[in-house]
Amino acid sequence: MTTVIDILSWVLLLAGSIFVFIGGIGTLRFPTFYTRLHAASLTDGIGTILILGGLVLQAGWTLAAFKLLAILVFLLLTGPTAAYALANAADMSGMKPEENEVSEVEK
Amino acid sequence: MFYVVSIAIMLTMALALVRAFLGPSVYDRVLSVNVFGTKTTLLLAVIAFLYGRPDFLDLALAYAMINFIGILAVLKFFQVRSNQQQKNQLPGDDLNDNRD
Amino acid sequence: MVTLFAVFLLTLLVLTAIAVVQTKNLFVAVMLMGIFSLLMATVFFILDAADVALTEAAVGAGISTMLFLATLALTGEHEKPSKKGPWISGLVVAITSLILIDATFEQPYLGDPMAPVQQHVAPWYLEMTPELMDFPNVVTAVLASFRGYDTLGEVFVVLTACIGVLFILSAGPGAPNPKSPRIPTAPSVGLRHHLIPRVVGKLLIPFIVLFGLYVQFHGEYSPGGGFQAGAIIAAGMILYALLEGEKQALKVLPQSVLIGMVVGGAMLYGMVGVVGMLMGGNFLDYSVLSSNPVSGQQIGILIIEIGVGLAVCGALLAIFHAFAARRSVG
Amino acid sequence: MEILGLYNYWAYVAVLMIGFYAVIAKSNLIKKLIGLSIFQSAVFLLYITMGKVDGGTAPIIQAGVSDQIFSNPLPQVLILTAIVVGVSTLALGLAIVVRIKESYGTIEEDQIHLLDHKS
Repeated sequence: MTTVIDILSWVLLLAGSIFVFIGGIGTLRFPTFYTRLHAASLTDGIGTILILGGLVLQAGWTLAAFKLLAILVFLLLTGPTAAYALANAADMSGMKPEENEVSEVEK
Repeated sequence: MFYVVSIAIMLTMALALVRAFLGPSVYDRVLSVNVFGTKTTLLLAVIAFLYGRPDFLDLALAYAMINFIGILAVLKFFQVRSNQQQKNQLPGDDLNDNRD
Repeated sequence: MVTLFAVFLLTLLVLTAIAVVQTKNLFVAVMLMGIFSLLMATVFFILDAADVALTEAAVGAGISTMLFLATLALTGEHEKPSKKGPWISGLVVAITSLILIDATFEQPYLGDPMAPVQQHVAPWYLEMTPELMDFPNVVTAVLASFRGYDTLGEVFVVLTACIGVLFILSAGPGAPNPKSPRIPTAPSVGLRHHLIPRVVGKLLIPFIVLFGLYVQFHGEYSPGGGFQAGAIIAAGMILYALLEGEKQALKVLPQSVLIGMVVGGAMLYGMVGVVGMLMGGNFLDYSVLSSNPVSGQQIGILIIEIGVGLAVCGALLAIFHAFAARRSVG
Repeated sequence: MEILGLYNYWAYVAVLMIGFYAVIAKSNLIKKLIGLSIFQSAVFLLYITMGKVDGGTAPIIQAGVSDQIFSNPLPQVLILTAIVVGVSTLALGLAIVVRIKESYGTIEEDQIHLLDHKS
C-alpha cells in the first residue's frame, strides 16, 4: 500500500514540476505581457495543486498534511486574485492586449 | 525525488528572474515577482520535506501570505499614482516603455 | 547537495543585487528588492536558520517593500543620472573587495564543526535549554531569556525609531491636516473599485491574524516568536488598510492605540524584569516568577514575547500610517 | 565540497560591495537606502553562514530524536532582532527622504548640494 502511495505521490510531484517548469519557460519566452500572465498564472495553479498534493501523500495523516492543505487553499485563492489584479491594473493603465501585441512584434 | 522537484522549481525561479530583469513593462516585473513568490513557497515546502522537518511548513504559509499582500500593495501603488497624475494633470511617464 | 542549492540561490542573489543597483527606475528596484529578500530568506532556511527566514520573509519582503512603495508614491520613481563619474567609487569598491576576498581565505569552511564560533557558548545554550526552559526552540530561549538584555535593547530601538518617524512626518507641508477634508481622489479610498481583490483580501485577513497569533504563541515550539508575529499581524492590518482605505483602518486601530501598543509592549518587557527584581532575582531573571524555576522561565518568556509582539506590530503599523497619511507635494 | 566551502563568503563579499557601491556612487537618496539594505543583508548572510554546522539542522529540538547536530543558534538570534531593527531604521531614513523631497523638491544628492550652496 505504501509503495502505491509513494509512486502516486512521485507521479504527482514529477507532473507538478513539469508544469511549473513549462510555466517558467512561458513566462520567459512569450511575446506580450498578457500571454506571459496567462502562462504564469495557469501553470501556477496546476503546479501548486500537483506538487502540494504529492507532498500531502508523502506526509500522511499528520499536522504537516493539514498545513500543506492550508498552503494549497491559500495559494489557490491568492494566485488567481493576484493575476486578475495585475491584468486589471495593466488594462486600466491603457495597455491593451491587441495594441501591445503589434507594438511588441515591431520592437 | 524531492531533489528533482526542487531543481525544477529553482530553474523556474531563475527563468522568472530573467523575466524580471528584462521587463520590459513594470507589469512584467510585478508578474515575475509574483511567480517568484509562489515558486519560493513551493520550494520551501519541498525543502522542509527534504530536510525531514515538515514542521517548518509555517514558513511556506507565511511566504504565501506576504507575497499576496505585496502584490496588492503594488496594485494600490498604481492606483494612487494614477490618481496623482489625474489630479496634477502631469504629462505622466508612460508606464509601458520602461526599458532601462 | 542542498549546499549546491545554496550556491545556485546565492548566485541568483548576487545577480539580483547587481540588477537592483543598475536599474534607473526606482519602482523596478523595489520590486527586485522583494525578490532579493525572498532569495535571502530561502538561503537562510537552507542554512538552518528557520526563525530568521520567517523574519526576513515577513519584514524584508513584506513590510520594507510597502514602506519603499509608500515613499515612492510621495517622492517619484525616476532616478536622474548622476553627474559624478563612477570611477572613484568603483576603485574604492574594487580595493575593498580585494581586501575582503583575501580575508575570506582565513575563514573556516562552511559548516566546519571545529570552527571557533561553534566552540563557545552555543553548545551550552543547546545543552541547557531543555533543562532550564523545557521547550524545544533554542532560538527563542536565547532570544528571550539567555540574551534578554539584548532583546530589550532592540525593542527600545524599535520604539525610538517609531517615535522618530512620527515626529519627522508630523510636520511640514505634506503633513496630514485634520481641518481640511480630504478630496475624494486621495489615496484614502482604498481599493473600492477592485471587487475581487477586496473580497478575497478581506476573507483572508482573519486567517493572517490567526496565523500571526499562532506564530506568537507557538514560538517556543516551532519557528516564531514576538518579532515574526508582530510583523505578520502588522502585514495583515496593512492589507486591511490597503483594501478599505486609511481612514477605515485608523477607525479600527487608531494611532493612539498603536502608540499605546508600542509603549505598552516595551514597558511590559521592562516590567517583567522589574517584577523579577522585586521578587528577589536579577533583572530579567525569570526563574523567580514562579515557585518552579522552569515554569517561571516559561511564564517570563511568554510575557516578554507578548511585549515584543505588541511593540513590533504597533511600531510597524504606526510607521506605515504615518507614511500613508501624507499628501504628495509638488 | 571543499572548493565550495568558501563560496558563501564570496557571495557575501559580492553582495556587500554591490550595496557599498550603491551607497557611495549613486546620488539618489532612495537608491542609497536600497544600497544600505543590500549591505545590511550581506552582513546577515555572513552571520548565518558562520552559524551553519555540517549535517546540522535548525536549532529546534525534535522530540524523540537523539543524536541530532544543531546549527549555532546565537548568530540567528542576533540577526533575527537585527532584521526588525533594520526595517525600523530604514523607515526613519525614508521619513527623512520624504521631508527632504518636500523641502528641496528633489532627492538627488548633487542637486541638494547645489541648492544648499545657492542660498
